[in-house]
Amino acid sequence: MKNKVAIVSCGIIKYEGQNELGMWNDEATFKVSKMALDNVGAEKDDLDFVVISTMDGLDGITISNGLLAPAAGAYNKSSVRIETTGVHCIFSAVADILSGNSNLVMVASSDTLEMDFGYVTNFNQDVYFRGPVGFNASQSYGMLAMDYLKKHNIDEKDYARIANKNYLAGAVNPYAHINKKYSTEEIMASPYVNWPLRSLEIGKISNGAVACLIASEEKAKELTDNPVWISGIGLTSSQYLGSWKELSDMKAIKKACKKASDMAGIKDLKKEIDLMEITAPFAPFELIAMESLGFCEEGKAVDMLNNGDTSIGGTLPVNLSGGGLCTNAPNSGGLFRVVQAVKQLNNELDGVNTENMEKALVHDSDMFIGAVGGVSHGVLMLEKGE
Amino acid sequence: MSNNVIKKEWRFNFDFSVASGETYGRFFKGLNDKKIIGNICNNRTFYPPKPFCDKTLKPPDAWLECDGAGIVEAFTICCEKSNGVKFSKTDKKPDVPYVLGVIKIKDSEHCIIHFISGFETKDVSEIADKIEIGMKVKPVWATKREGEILDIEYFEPVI
Amino acid sequence: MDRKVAVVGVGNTSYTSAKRETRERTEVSADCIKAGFDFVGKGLSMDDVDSIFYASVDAFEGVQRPDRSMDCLGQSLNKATFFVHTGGTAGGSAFKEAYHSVKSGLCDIVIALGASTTSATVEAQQILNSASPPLIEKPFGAGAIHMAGYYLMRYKADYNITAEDFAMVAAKSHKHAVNNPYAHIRKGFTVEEILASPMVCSPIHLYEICPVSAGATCVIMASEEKAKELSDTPVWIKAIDSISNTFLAGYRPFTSFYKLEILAKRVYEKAGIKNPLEDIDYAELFNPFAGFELLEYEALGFCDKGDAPKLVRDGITDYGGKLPCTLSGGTLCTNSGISASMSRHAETVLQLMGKVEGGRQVKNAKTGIAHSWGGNMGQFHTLCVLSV
Amino acid sequence: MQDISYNKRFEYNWDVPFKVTLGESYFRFLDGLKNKKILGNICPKCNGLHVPARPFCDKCLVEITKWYETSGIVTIESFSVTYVKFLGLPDPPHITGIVRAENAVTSFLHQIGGIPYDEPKELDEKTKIGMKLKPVWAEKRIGDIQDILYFTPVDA
Repeated sequence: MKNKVAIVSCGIIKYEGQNELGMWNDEATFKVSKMALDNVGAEKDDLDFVVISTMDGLDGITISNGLLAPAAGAYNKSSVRIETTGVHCIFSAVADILSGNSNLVMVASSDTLEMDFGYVTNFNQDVYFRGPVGFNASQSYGMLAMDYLKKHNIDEKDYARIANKNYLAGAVNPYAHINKKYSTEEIMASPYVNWPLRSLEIGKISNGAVACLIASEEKAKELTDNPVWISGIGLTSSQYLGSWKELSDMKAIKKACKKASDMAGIKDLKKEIDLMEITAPFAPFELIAMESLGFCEEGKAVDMLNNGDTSIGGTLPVNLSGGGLCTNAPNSGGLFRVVQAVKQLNNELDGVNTENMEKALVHDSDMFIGAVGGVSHGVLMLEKGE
Repeated sequence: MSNNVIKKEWRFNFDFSVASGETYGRFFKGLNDKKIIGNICNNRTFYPPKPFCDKTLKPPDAWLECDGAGIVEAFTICCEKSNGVKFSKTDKKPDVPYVLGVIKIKDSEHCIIHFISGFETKDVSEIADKIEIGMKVKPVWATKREGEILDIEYFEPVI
Repeated sequence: MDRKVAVVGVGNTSYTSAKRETRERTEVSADCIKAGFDFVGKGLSMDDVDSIFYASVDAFEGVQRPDRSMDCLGQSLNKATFFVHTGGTAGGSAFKEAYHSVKSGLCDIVIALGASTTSATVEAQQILNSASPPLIEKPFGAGAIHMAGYYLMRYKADYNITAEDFAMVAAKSHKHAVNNPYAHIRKGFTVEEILASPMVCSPIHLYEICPVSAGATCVIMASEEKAKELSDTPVWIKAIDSISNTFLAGYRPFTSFYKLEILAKRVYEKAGIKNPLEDIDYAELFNPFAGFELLEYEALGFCDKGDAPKLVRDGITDYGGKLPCTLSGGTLCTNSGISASMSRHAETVLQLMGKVEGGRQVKNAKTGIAHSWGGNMGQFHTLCVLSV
Repeated sequence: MQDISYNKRFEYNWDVPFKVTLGESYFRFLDGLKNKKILGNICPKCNGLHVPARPFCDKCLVEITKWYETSGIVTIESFSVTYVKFLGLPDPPHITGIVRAENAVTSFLHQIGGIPYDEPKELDEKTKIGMKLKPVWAEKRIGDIQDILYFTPVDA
């Protein structure tokens, strides 16, 4: 999909801890939506469609898009709320534009509440088998971390190193929630939460807001001279009940990446992709995801980490934003990663040079509410405009 | 955060009543009688039983029953109490740290997630060493059973 | 590029009350999709489907993200599954998302499923009250019935609408539901019985309020090329859009569905409809509360403000009339939540396909519309134009 | 067909708190209620007076910063009398209404009370659209929409 639909502008505010923004979802969504419009001199009435990424169970409101949609400019306009991943929301915007129904679409999301996240992710589980044993997202992370550790006999220190690598990147990202350079030793010293994962290896819940303006080819050229083109989208789901192999083999990520690569005409991922933003609410998942996306052999992601390939200044920077460890926003995490990738492609990171980076891969997933069973994945390919 | 702000709180509070259908209904009745019911669906075996084949959407073909012995395929050791939805009247979750295991019962093509106990130690790293992927486990039945998944108190290693 | 898209299949499960439902939640959706595949035939199966658009409301199903723990939505084949949730309009929104995923060329065959949403409900108003804006409106305990009351009390006062007017439009739906095998309440209540039923929230009587049902409805859509292979009665989607209002009571005049008026103008223009009463042969309108159908006639331009009861009295919107409306019995007789907003589209499709049972088939209907309403105080509407 | 003799019902509930910090516009509106004032704010673009106060104007998508103290008198836009008890909702009969502050472009939901009746049915006759109401303030006010207990007819 060459130069048909582009991200022309973004709005984002500094992410904080739970209930620390000092704003409700409507105020935060309004702030970032207005920012995205103002950046390209667009007005509310230029909008044709508004897509909201949020979940009732995370907003404490049934039909919570009612609170966010008008804040993103939906009054008197068409709007929808997709409760899967941020990339599913971008798909909805792209489909609306390619159908000839819209020229300018606002995609927005925000997290502003404090809640008991164990309870909230438990009521995502079924009520017969997994709900009653108290199964929640954090426990599902522990299972995947255990599986990867045992399968490729990875040293627990490698998990601390991947976490450290993300903290170092998050420390220089003004938008990330956590800006503290935790050392590998501090991480190893933090208590186990769900063995083998330690508390500093699992992302705290972050609050913040983010918006993207997506435009048709013609509208994009009118609004900006550095559009970021959406060249490929791949969306998949995975089954809830299954064998452990089916629940842990990340086949859905492989397929989503293949769909997005084929649409973007990417032949060799390792050569063509310059940077990546991957969902990783627990740091080791970055290793698992890199292998499932096809950037290295099974169990070899640790070598790329230890060679510094995926760190700041590396050959293939991954999660320069600090990843899900430094910013783990339930509703807006996906769009946060998209906006970070757009900023990196436009070389807008202070202190980090991403000048000749042309192509970015963004992976989003709804695994923040549970990583074992029923997980959806979305892969988005972005290209800097000429 | 400016000081002209105000902190507020509200609750999400709903009552639910859901039907189990025949397939799950048979499974939970089986638990009440200390039996693990399974079924064959599109010639694949499932414990717990599958209500329909997710590929053909056709109903299951035959019922199965076994004593619930199985093997551990994965696990994590939970060091924080899981404050989840109250499904049964009393809180039947074990004390922290406890093992939450992924168990494959007999030749089932599905796994089940349940507690694994029976390790004399409460030290997390020691427990981690005692659990082998593929080790055999069997269910330990609660004395008072109500036809729910927690009628199995936990799985214990078969020595 | 004007890629055409058609509905080729409709899947309905049997409907009952949420309290008497004995099927497990995922079994209902599996039956629904299977009914859709059987309707199309030609060996259509999940392998051929590109995406599934599941529409529901989490809190009603008793599990958050109900699509995740439901393996009948193509998950074992890693299909793209969307959970579209805009409240009462989720069925309309999912229909639109499915349509645009095909019209854009990104998909060829898709399913839009309106879930049996309310089957886990003990008290629907308790859950509906959680759609009321916290802190500002929620403390006053308004559920959907109360919100409908604000509209109908104002409409009644502004245009001297009588209790009989409301009861007559309710009786029309109850009459037709008797002949609809997929309806839940098929009692055929008369105007007298409706007026005698207790008042719940003024001015609404018990038999003017939808039941809490259980059952699901889905539609299967395909690109023009695939539709011609799969169906000899494809129903083409001419236009569909939605409109949004404020979250709080805001600017609402409460005497009309004034946002639906704006939406209708936009959608009619896209679909080439000049005079609704002449150009539209059939309409399925969202009537969880009988009086809504009157507000919808006026917002959709079938008549002037306040004249809707006359259309009912003169039989214009009844079977055999100039513009038959909601001959399925509508949401008033069957409301398992989001399947209700999906089945407005499914019923119009069946009318245009000529496949309506129970003596309710409208003769040579060419153009039909489907409407859905939802959100706090009716924050959203969707409107769709279909034709053969 | 299913053998429904095996069907079993599972009963459970959700009960989880959500905490939020509301920004300046909500703070000043709710703080106003604590001081027995009903404040609104005026959109700089469409000049619409919003009561309750809003952080931004939904119509114009611009921030609202100009404040305005209303008289506290509201008129009934619409109302409904509830005659039935719903689980988790207030006991009947109770009147909830849509009320509008003087020269405001928005209205808001609140409780209407203090109307004498023998039979609940009378409430539907005695309450009229267009009626003028005044707020009845709670003794202890904490900056909450329920600092107004209910609105009651001006001449009551």
